[in-house]
Amino acid sequence: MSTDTVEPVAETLKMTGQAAVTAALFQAMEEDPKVLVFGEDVADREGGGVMGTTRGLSSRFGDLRVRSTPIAEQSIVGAAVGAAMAGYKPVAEIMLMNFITVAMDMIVNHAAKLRFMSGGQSQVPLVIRTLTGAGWQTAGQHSDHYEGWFAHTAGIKVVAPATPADYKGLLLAAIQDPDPVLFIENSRTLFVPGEVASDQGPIPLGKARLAREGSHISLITYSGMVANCMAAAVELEAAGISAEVIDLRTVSPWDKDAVLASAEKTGRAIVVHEAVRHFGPGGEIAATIQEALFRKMKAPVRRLGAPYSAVPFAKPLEDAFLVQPADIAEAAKALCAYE
Amino acid sequence: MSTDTVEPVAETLKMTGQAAVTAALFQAMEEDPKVLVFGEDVADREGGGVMGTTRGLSSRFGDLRVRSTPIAEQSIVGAAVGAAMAGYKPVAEIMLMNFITVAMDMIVNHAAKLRFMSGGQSQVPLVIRTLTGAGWQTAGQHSDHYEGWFAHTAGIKVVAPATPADYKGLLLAAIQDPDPVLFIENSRTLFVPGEVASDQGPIPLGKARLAREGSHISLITYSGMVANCMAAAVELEAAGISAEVIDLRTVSPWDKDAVLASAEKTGRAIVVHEAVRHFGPGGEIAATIQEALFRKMKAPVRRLGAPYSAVPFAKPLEDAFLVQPADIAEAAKALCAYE
Amino acid sequence: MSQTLENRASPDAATQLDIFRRMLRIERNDEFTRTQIRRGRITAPYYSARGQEVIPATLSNLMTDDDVICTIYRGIHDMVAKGMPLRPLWAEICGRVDGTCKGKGGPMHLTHPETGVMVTTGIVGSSMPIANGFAWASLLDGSRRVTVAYFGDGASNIGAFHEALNLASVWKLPVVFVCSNNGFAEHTRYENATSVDFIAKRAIGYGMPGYTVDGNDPYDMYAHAHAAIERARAGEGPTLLECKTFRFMGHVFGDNDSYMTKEEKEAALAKDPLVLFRQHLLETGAATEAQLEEMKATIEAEVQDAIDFAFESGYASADELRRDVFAEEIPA
Amino acid sequence: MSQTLENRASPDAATQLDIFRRMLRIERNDEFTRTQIRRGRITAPYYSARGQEVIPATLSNLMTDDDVICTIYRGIHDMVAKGMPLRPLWAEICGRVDGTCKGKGGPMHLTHPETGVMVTTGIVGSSMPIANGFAWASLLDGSRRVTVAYFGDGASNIGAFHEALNLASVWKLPVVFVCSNNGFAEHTRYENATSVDFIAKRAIGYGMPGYTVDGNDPYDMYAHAHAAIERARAGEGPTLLECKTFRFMGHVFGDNDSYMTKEEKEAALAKDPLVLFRQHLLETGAATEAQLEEMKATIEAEVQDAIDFAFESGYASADELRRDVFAEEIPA
Ligand SMILES: Cc1ncc(C[n+]2csc(CCOP(=O)(O)OP(=O)(O)O)c2C)c(N)n1
Ligand SMILES: Cc1ncc(C[n+]2csc(CCOP(=O)(O)OP(=O)(O)O)c2C)c(N)n1
Ligand SMILES: [Mg+2]
Ligand SMILES: [Mg+2]
Repeated sequence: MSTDTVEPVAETLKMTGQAAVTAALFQAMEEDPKVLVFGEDVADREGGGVMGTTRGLSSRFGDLRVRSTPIAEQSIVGAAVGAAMAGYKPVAEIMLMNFITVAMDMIVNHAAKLRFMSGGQSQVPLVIRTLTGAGWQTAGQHSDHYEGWFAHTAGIKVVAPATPADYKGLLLAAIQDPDPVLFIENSRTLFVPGEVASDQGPIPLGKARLAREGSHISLITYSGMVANCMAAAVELEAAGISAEVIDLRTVSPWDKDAVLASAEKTGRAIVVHEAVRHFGPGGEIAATIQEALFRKMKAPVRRLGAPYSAVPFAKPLEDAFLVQPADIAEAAKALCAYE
Repeated sequence: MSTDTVEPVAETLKMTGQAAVTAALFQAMEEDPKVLVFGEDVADREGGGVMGTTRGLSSRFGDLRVRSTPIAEQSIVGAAVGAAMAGYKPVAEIMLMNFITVAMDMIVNHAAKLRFMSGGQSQVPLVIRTLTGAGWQTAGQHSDHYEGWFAHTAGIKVVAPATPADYKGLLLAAIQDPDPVLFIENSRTLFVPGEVASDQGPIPLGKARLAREGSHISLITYSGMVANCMAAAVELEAAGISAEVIDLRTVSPWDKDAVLASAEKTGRAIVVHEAVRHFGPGGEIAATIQEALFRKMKAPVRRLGAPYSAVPFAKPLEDAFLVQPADIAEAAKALCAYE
Repeated sequence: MSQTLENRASPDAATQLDIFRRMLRIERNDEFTRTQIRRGRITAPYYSARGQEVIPATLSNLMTDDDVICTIYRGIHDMVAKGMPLRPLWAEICGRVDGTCKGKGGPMHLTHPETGVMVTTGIVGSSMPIANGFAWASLLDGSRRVTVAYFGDGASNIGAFHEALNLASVWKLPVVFVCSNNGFAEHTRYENATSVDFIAKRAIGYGMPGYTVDGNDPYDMYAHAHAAIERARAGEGPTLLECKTFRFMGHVFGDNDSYMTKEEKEAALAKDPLVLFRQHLLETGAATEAQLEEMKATIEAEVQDAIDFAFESGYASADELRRDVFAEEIPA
Repeated sequence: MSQTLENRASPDAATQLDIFRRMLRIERNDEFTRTQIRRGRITAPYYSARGQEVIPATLSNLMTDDDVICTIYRGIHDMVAKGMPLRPLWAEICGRVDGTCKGKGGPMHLTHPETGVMVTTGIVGSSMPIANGFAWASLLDGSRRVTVAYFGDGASNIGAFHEALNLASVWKLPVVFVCSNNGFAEHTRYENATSVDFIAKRAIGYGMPGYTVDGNDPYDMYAHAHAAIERARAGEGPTLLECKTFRFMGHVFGDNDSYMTKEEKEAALAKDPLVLFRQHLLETGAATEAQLEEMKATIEAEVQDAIDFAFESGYASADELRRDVFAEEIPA
């Protein structure tokens, strides 16, 4: 686990996660002519993406390397698989994570398996960028966190950054990676500004970030929930509880060493994610901690995630759906008071 | 948790899981004119299914209630969603679980969510029957156990029987259920004969089955791995270890009461499934046990599942991919010797 | 273009007035919605269908409450045309407990079975496979219920379109596939995403009738909608209607239109179907100015009442997250 | 039918002989495979393509090793035609470590980049979207490489077909979509699943040329394959070829054929393309009986050698489950 990468060395720039993604795409396309960017509306003719994240790329790198597509996610990922096997490094955008449901065959049966099924003859170094997260009142079909499905799928890595520096560094690493990577942008963090080193390079996949050091309890999290854990940590500090926050950055493969070291140090752990708790990715992490640190933990490992429901529309319901800092603080206090 | 339902009361018939599924479909269609059966090749004109599981239904109940479809899984599940909302009880067949990847949108964004998103105005009482499991050398795209994805999806139940009686009883219950149910048939158990009561009726969803009573360790499992756990239990008995085998029957919602009672009794637990271990459904169960029975367990909760890879083709590799009775026995012995 | 309709039904004066009233309700409702958004009283994304009123207004005139529609995120005009009462509609848009869906679905997922609004989906293309299921149910019921699946030009490029049209044709389902071809999918121009000059031509590949219709002309729409619905009711199978139209407000509220030319937008606005049809009604004497003004006032009052109702309604409690997931409530 | 080809290229004698040799290799290999299965030496499901030899034999004559194919579970004939060496092919079918894929993929997932066999998929329809990616890469490379996507008639009803053909047309990709229409999808007869009389008609909906071809006639196949491949090489875009044929052995080894009539099967068998083309070569003097017998003996020896090689090869160790998941080995 590295410590927070945004040390105020040399020059830093203030930018949003979105700007960091754009910067990473520019840099990757500049450095490697094999990098391609495509998806719905991504070219400048179409405004450089509905959110503008890919703005400028097609003007700079041409219409053949940066292409808008029809609305056809299966065809988008399929073309990425073929181009990747032919030696390119496609970065395909699936506008929102829920739309990935129409492209699952291409991701799961093909992108993730072709290296293995071909006995190593094929490689599929593609990146799928997608956006998700509750908070914008886009309701049941535009906000789901399905990273757990892909973490459970052998052959594809799952990356979910929380800070602008990580958006840039992890995307650069994902593009360089020789294997398929799902890169998840979160709606509540993507537009939050933060410091990014002007020369921010790739940040290794599979390494967690120590977002905050603490001694009483470990909050293990990623993506949009890093902010909620950090807020909870502030609240806990006021109550005399020192919370450590581990930002996994990569959901799969996850940084077991960092998590276990932190949990062993504090003796208490909560895994926090936005995804539904029931059979969610937190299960793997909690189950691993208890197994590795049996009798070393001072309290059971807790998991916080969304309730077992679709994402609701009404703002108060959406707020209740999301794990809030107060929920985390409450759970942490209960664990610290355990027995 | 009920005890094993196949008590040798009254009359019992010897039949395979497949015959039990056929019998359940006949019975359900006979009892309720709203029940429909459809999918690729299911009608008698097409031989009543590639495996013959639906043979006879269209001749008996007519071509409008029992229909073969084009190869178009999205359209199959879509039609099931619409018909279910219009008051029918469609039982759609997706030939193999890997093909579900092309119908994920219909299942996840629609079938599972429409009741919720409509505020309870809609209901979607459909059943999706599908078959999967390694062992037939059908390799990477025909054998995956993805039940974990659906267990993690709010709004759909996941049923995975292991015995002929359960194939019949759980399918009858799934068809009667007012909500969507994914019904998973396993390639290694479907053709194994067993006793089924001649009047076998519905078996409640969400209730586990005590497949074998034991006192030293709990093996918590479902679907094809029940047989492997039973075989391990025999091996363990010879080593003086009394293993209890809990067949979950329903993966989601799972029978937490039964599992916790068993784990508390034995103080040791292994969760065993065919699905890949990494971020697999076992995480939820193991994490829950450690949380609920913290300091009551005599050893950490273990999870056994497939390694992090696609299903391989070659027989020796396929065997190594599957959790074998010897693997279970070995893990159980290690837990019983823990500390 | 692909096919030309032989027997063209024509709307009589009363029908014309009914179609216009539906159009006006859509347009007034849309205007009031955008005002509420501008005032910050609604925060969810809004996909205006301003300019596309004729399509659902005409189709809905030919449907009863029993007939079913499956529509999309840009679908409030379809619901208003179909007769969904405005109070629960507005309450839902505002996320309130008195909304059709208790505020759980919101504007992208309105449902109102009483008026046949069965599915509103936010996933491009997904209205069509589900519509087939309702249509199959009609065959099973022996009813003459017709199902309309609404979708956009962009949706005609996704797999669900293909699978649904093929199945509907093979099974001769009573469904009408209504493509509102507004020339754009989000920011992508029709021809940059679609490989055929007329979407209606794709019907050839499914052995079903397909027509390219002027979706802004109530006469052309009426003739084709009538033929398609009658065909479905008669058990003769599905039809694909490609209805050419234009989105006046772009993709989503706040759209900056950078991807289209000023000229094409102005040309479209100059042919506002609402203005043209109003003029036509007055010119042909089908309605008087006073009558139409009164109609407008009545509709505005109805919309305002719905808004007031919505904002007076409260929010559902968090317990609702445990309800309607399954028929049985999830334990706390 | 939809379209008629204008300029029909015709195979010369040498080309005819090359096509026949490819057909014979497919046929002999298939026969030997079925024998091995009958003897219990191969246990995996086998999807024979007996009867469909002409299609890949002709196309492969027109392709180089650089050209790419994406094929399906019923695809061994496509690989043999393309020139995949038989030793690693057989070793893979037998799951051995010397197989193209070390036994990890098996007969449904053979890959052999040296001969351009890039993807073999077991998922109906999925060869097509991936083929587009290879074709896009050709445009990016500035190469003249052509990609052929093989699929069946049943696959023409799934969403992937639609999305892939639309994208290929919009992007003018150098790809040939080759539909082997053998009249059945598993046990389902063409017309019970497909809403159009000729799949080639669907090309109209994608603004691309589409031809219905006699897939058992090397002349008709050659003319159309030539046109489609030349069109792709010239950067003019994709073509859809619907090649009418018949599966002599049913869907999968052991198929009981209950879903077809004895007459139709016998009629098809009576027109075995291998027999007919052999006769034609002899009648036209393109080859002599002795020449063809020698060809057969050579091929049989080659197949037998491959079988012997395969069964002498060992199995990969279980460690292979940790390799090729990612570029980097998964730690034990
Ligand atoms: C499967 C899927 N992909 C992408 C989107 C994002 N999206 C929402 S609307 C839209 C454009 C649809 O265009 P069209 O079908 O023409 O309908 P219109 O919005 O013009 O009415 C897109 C791409 C989505 N909702 N679903
Ligand atoms: C998505 C998907 N659905 C179902 C299947 C099962 N299946 C395998 S082959 C086949 C029939 C395909 O028919 P066709 O495309 O005509 O090819 P053929 O087998 O006749 O060569 C089916 C339904 C599958 N492999 N993938
Ligand atoms: Mg549009
Ligand atoms: Mg076929």
